[in-house]
Amino acid sequence: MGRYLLRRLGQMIVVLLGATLILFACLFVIPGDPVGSLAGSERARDPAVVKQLREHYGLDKPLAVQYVTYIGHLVQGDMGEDYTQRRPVTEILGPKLVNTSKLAVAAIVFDVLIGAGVGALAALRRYSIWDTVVTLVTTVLVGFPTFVIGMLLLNLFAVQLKWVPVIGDASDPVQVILPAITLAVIDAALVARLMRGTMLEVLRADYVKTAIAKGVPRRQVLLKHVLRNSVIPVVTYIGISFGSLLGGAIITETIFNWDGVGMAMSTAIQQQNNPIVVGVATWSVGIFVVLNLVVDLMYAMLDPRIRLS
Amino acid sequence: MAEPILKVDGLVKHFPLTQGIVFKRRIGAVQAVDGISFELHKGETLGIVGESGCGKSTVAKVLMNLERATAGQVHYKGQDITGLTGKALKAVRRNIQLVFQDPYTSLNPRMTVGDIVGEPFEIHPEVAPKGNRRKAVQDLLDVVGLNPEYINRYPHQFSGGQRQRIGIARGLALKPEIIICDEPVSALDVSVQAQVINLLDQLQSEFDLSYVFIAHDLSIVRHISDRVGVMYLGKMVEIGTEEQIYEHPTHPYTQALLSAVPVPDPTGREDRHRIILSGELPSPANPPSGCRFRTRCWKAQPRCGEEEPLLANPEGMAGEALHHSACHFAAEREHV
Amino acid sequence: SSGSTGPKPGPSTAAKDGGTFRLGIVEPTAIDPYNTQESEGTLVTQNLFTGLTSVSADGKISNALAESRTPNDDCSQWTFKIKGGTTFSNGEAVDAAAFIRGWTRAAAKVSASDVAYHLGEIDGFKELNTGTATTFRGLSAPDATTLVVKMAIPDCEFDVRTFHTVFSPVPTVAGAASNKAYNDQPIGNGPFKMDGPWQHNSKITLVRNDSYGLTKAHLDRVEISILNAANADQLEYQGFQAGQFDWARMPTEQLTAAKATYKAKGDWYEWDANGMNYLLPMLTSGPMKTKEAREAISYAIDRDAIAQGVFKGFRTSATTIVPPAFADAYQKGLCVSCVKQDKDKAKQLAAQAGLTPGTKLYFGYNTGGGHEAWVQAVAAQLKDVLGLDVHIDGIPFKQLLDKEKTPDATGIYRAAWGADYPTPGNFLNPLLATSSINEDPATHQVQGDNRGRYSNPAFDTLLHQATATKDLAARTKLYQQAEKIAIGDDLALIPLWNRSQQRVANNEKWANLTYDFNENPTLATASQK
Amino acid sequence: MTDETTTALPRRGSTDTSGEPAIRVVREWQEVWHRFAANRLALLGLVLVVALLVTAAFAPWIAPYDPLKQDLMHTIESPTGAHLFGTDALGRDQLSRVIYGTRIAVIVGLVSILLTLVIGIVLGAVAGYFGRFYDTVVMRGADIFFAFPLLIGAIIIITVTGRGIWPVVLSLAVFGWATVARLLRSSVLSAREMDYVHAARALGAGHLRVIVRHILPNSIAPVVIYGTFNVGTAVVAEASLSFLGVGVSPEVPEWGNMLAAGRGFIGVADYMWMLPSLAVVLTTLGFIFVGDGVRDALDPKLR
Amino acid sequence: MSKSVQDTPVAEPPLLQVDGLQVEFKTRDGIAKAVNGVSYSVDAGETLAVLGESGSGKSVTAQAIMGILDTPPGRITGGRVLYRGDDLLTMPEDQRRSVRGRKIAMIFQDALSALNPVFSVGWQLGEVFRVHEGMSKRDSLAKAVELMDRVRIPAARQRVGDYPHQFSGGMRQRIMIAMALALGPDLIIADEPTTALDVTVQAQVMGLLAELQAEYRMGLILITHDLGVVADVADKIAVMYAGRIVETAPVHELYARPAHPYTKGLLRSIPRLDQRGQDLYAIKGLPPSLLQIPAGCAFNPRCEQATGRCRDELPLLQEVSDEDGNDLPGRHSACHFWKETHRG
Ligand SMILES: Nc1ncnc2c1ncn2[C@@H]1O[C@H](COP(=O)(O)OP(=O)(O)OP(=O)(O)O)[C@@H](O)[C@H]1O
Ligand SMILES: Nc1ncnc2c1ncn2[C@@H]1O[C@H](COP(=O)(O)OP(=O)(O)OP(=O)(O)O)[C@@H](O)[C@H]1O
Ligand SMILES: [Mg+2]
Ligand SMILES: [Mg+2]
Repeated sequence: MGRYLLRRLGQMIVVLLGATLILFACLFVIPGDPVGSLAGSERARDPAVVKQLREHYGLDKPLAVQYVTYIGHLVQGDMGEDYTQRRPVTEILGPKLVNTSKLAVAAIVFDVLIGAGVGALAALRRYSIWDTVVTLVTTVLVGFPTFVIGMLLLNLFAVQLKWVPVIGDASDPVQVILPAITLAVIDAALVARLMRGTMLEVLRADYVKTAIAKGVPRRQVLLKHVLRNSVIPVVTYIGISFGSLLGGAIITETIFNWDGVGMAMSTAIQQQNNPIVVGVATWSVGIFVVLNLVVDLMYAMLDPRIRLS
Repeated sequence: MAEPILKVDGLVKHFPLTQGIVFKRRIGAVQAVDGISFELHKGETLGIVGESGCGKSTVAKVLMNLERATAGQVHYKGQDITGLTGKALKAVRRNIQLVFQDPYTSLNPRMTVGDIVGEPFEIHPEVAPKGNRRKAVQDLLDVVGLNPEYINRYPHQFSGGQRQRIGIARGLALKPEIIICDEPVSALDVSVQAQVINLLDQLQSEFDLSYVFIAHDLSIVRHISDRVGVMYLGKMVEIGTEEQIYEHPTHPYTQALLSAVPVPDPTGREDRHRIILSGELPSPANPPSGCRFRTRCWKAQPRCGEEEPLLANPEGMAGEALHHSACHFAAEREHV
Repeated sequence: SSGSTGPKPGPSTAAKDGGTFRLGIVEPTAIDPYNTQESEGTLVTQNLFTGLTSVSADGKISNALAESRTPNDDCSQWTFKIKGGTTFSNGEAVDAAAFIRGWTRAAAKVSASDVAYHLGEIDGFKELNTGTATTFRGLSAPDATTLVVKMAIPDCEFDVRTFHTVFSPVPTVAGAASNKAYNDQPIGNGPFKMDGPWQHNSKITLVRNDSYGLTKAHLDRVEISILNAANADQLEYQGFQAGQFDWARMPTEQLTAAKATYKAKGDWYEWDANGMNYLLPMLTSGPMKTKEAREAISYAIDRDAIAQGVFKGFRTSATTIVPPAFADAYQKGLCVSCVKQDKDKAKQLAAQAGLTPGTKLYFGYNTGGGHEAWVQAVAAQLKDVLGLDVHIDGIPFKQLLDKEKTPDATGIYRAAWGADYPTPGNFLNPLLATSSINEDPATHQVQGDNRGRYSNPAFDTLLHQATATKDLAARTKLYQQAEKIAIGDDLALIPLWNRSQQRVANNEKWANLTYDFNENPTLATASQK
Repeated sequence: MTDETTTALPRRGSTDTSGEPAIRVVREWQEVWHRFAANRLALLGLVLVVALLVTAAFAPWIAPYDPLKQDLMHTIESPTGAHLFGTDALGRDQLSRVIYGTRIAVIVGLVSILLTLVIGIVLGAVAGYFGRFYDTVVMRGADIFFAFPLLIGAIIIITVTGRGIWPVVLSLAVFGWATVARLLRSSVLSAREMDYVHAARALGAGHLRVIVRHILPNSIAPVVIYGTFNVGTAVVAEASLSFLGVGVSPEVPEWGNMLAAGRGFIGVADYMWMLPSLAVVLTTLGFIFVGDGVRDALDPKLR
Repeated sequence: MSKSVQDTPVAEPPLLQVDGLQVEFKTRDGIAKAVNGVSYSVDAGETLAVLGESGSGKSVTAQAIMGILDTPPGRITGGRVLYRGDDLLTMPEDQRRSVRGRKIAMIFQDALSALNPVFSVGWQLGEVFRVHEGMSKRDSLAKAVELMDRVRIPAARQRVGDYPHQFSGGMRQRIMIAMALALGPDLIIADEPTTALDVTVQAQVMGLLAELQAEYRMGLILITHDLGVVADVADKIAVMYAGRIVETAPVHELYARPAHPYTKGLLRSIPRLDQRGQDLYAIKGLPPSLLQIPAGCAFNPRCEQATGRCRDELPLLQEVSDEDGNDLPGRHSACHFWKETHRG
């Protein structure tokens, strides 16, 4: 097992290198000089300043050298300095990462609780009014883009009802609710449908009959026998939905003024603030790979038939 | 005697035994099959009987190359097939077929019976030309006693016995030279069972097929087999002709087995002489030293724990009944 | 709706001290004067620092810390008398040395300041900026309250520049511009001081500087929330509606509704600010090479229809490059083709210019600025009237600028300019002077702000004359003549609309509150009701 | 006696091709259609999808106005008889734009999902079935793509390629396949251990056959759900790209564009975003119902 | 160990009585009538063996009794299932649940799919105790080991944490048996409990069942194809064909003198150890399609004695009497010509 973990960690490094390399290559292809003009202003930068910044950031060197330098620094925990505020990337991204994690964790909790719960309900009451309602609501929700949902929620709860402030404070746990719901809605809807689908299959399995025949109460049959077997695809999905979470976070964070990495990433791309782009990507690959390692371990825990090797 | 069509040599299959949920540690191996050798000749049926869990299905799977052997070889017509892959393996599989033990999981739930039974023809199109396939499938269903009208049904719409027959039909489709039947009739009622057995017999005499016939039902095994092998805990403990095994068993386990056969006649059931085996059932992960049967054997001596009896002709026996038996104290029992 | 509405600052009613003023801005690049650049940063820096001069919302310059500002005859040297006895909030004296310190710090090479070029006319800037010197040769302080500035390029309106925050004095604790601790919590001499360091992307809090040397502020605190740039206006307005902010911009879509709600309450501000929106034609290659072509484009655009239909009356058509807010220099109707759409004239000029129907015209604009609607309207009009094959291309700002700079750029680009300080020269010079092309000899990329590569010696000469003219009226005249050449005759830039601004403010709570030259609320004068 | 028990054996090399077999063989697709058609919701979904396709094909004949025709005198007008869905900020007819929007929706929704599914299914099946090395390579590759959230990846791609429909489709596929692959892989992992898979292999079936006939049908359900569900989300993702300013060019009549343009009007002119949302919702609903129907129809146990 | 039917006091209702049970399945091709009025009963301590063609409805009947039919597509369209006189089919779910597992337990035909793949066998065995006796996890696990020992699973203590897929078919079956035995129920329905077992283990298991039966006066419904086992352990036998009971009889009598042609055919098909060389006897023809059960006697197309009457008239289960006209207790046959069959 230790060997398995070690191998996965080794692979994680490869993935990290791969992702950052791809990113570097992409950024290289984007036309324009990243420090050539001021961010967000019509004014040109003084050529002397540009030259100085290019040297400072090593942009005068070939891409390969830049990449190797970056990796070299990365190993030491240094992700470079950003182009606009000229502050260390780790310092800029650190608090944002914390904020986004809060959002993501809350969203995943919603995904699981609401998504799986509602999906299970639909499966148990197949073809009932519940099932129809769930199907309708989940599809309708998916039809609405995140930003519409977010803005409606914000409009209702912050502007109209004034239950929460418009400009939130990421350290207040109550204020994570709205953005988290916004972020979770689509995934929760998908989880609900996934759950419904697998659960319908599991419900017909013979071992469910065995449990009933044993006299296990219905609730327990569902909670133990059915759930455990239905939850495997859901776990998979939660693991992979991390990507869409981060993507959705861009929009959610924009709407709720949540100071997280999604927002930072999208602005950074627009501003060609490459150190931030690469920084976020590196973090997100890292987190993702770890997360999926956890998911794979959970698989093995949930389904003993799956052998990790 | 001619060259055997199938020759199994020192076959070993160990499954790693792991512990723990997340961090699985290998704590040993299930010695499912531990050094088995036998031969199968053309037109012959070799019955294999033995305790449940003794490795019969594993032998079948290894023979089919569905599980890789840990050690040992399987020669088909002189060719070692244990390491084959790709085309060569496909060619061999065309001639060796397996009827699975479990009729529930061995049928694809999303294929109709017609598709399941017809699949062999699709894989080996040379066996039945395209236009003939449907008919061939119907004939096969008919042969195994299934209503050909069921061709469009799905496996879950059948009873266990009916499913087992679907599996047999699939195994027969290619009319292979060797069919390995892993308990093909265990779920059938006797009448259907009789049909299937008759069918197997008939196919054999017609096409000179060879069978490896794994079953628990000793009467059926006797009926169909030319030779019978008795397995115990991953080992072959006795092998001989049907006559030799049933009439002159020399291994205590075989004797116990035969004594336990239920007789389909309720008269006098209260006073049957059964050898009831006592003692702890050993685990294949940690088999007893020496003779594996010694923990439950009434003849066991200290020697049995020290020296593993080899499968050979017992000393001091001769004549018609002489056959291989892996017991230090092999002897016929008076009672049977 | 040109001109401006909203409560005027007026003679202050007995102002009450106290209160916390709250508003939202986007994350500034810097709040330390050495690199403060955009309106948001300026809001903070200007309340933390007080320089030599100040400028009113309508562009009138007046003394702040300066008691007098005097050029010599050829404007090659300026002498500023500084008000004595004022201090930084840490007690350090604000003297001439403090100014020299601040200017030197900004101009030094290590700072790599984006705004240091404002100091570029001062003697010794080059050396300092390229690192060959460590002191600012052109600056001297004969005594504590006198600052003498020797110019490398004589400039008779240099004093106007000193309004820019880069000309702020700094205390000794500031150190070099790499002093990050100071950068995040500058110690200044303004009406407010920092309450704790800048919480990036989250918050900046100011408190009243009770040791302020000029008229003290009334507000106790100013809480500035930092908002996401992508939808800051939306957030500001929602925050305002929810009572969380006292001052806000709003998204264009909501203007009509907002005006209807807040104008009656007296909470509505609307004015034409010191900026201009225009189309930047690429003059050296492509379809926009000829003046006729540019005029054809200009005639083809129905500015009024767009102002009404798309902007719902919240923009006014422009006919100049120097905005109407510069009342003295403003020459309404200068761009004849801008006044009214004239399809026939447009077609005729297009024919002359060889701008035949089907000609491809690239039209670049930046995303994220809400420009999609009017850009499409303009494109549609160009298609309708001239039959041009307009390719509108929305790309990130940075890419847009980079595209404009390349030697093979053609077509038209959406552009805008805002004033740093109130002089027409602040428009004409950077945007149109030949020296502002500043082509990189290696890559032939434009390095200045004249990305259309307009170059007209007559125009350049007039600008030179203007900066060398001490008399304001005469100077203004020269600027007007220059603008007449560049816009009236050559149409080097195609004016679209004036920079109109709208704000809402909570005037139920605040008095003496209005907007300043940089479009920010006047925090220094505002007081509780 | 015993003769009666035996039936004619299929003879090897039998050449009897005469006559129709007595029993009709129901083709698999007929089967599936039969079951599909019995599902009312699925039919409703099909109607929606067909309506979408028809609208897309015949948009010029259905739309009352030119979707690009601006009328600056009548901008942001609420729905009226003349403009059933009102007009947008440039006075264009919203209804016509929604109708023309079906075209892009079909391309973005269907093509991107098809691409996603093709790439994802192939790689997922390979990873799950062959395991070991292939699994590692595919899954780590997937990880690389996962690591870029769709929107961010799309922004990067589009920044490189320029805006347009195909870059959007491409990015949706490039950053979507990994999800499908992983989803499929996990169900393949359990399906490949089933006895019927062993049985097929024992028959000599090649890997392709085992995967296509035995493993995929039994493991594809989650992918089908995901796929149909994501036709809608693809359209919505397009809208998000427009929101972030990297979608298709704003004059293109496209739902995402309309949503992005309409979002500022929340609370002011709600029809601006509600109508395109409705279009997205109906499309999503259509595909989901069809997907569910197909899934159920493919599963013989659920009728 | 065996008890004759007469021993049961008449006043007490039978342990389990199935009365005219009808089950049908909706299929695409129509309604499949899997069970068409099955009636049988078991008393405490008694073993009823249910024989019959594969697909004749034995398992479906059992599932209907346990209340674990797939509904839909299955549907119970008639009949009663009386447990000690109470109808299980109309009983409230809660009450019925307390009967399941505790009073009536079932051993499933297919052990692999009947065991939950994601829980260890120990957990699944222990669940019975946790659910019905409120036992702690630890205690229930100890009980599980005990049970596994009892059904002779080697190294039970080590394997209690293993998962179903790690066991051989026979071992799984024994685990199912252990699960059913767990609480010492009044009645066990064993659906082919020993098909996967070798004869020695089978003998042990059947011995175990018999032991428990004697100890707790447990009723047993044994569904099996193994006429040997039936001969060994059954008290009485019900033979099913096409969803109906075609014959019932005490064990000795059935083997000696079957009263239905199907039973007769079945008995003739039994291979015997002493029989070699010739083909086995098999009933000709195919089992009927449940969608179209032949009119009259369902067995008539395959029956050697069938006459026109058999095609027209459905034979009802009737009492069988001997040559002297004495009713044979517990003997019934659903053949118009039972007399000929029985006596001929
Ligand atoms: N995949 C596996 N992993 C671990 N152990 C296994 C595996 N498959 C089989 N075994 C073990 O190998 C031994 C032999 O199993 P096998 O299925 O061959 O028995 P069998 O003789 O066919 O028994 P039965 O008659 O019950 O079918 C058993 O102890 C079983 O637990
Ligand atoms: N879900 C279903 N849909 C349609 N028909 C079904 C279904 N389940 C069972 N049947 C049919 O009901 C009949 C009775 O099945 P059952 O499982 O009771 O047979 P059985 O007597 O137990 O046979 P075996 O001895 O082979 O197990 C069979 O013909 C089967 O095809
Ligand atoms: Mg087996
Ligand atoms: Mg059954």
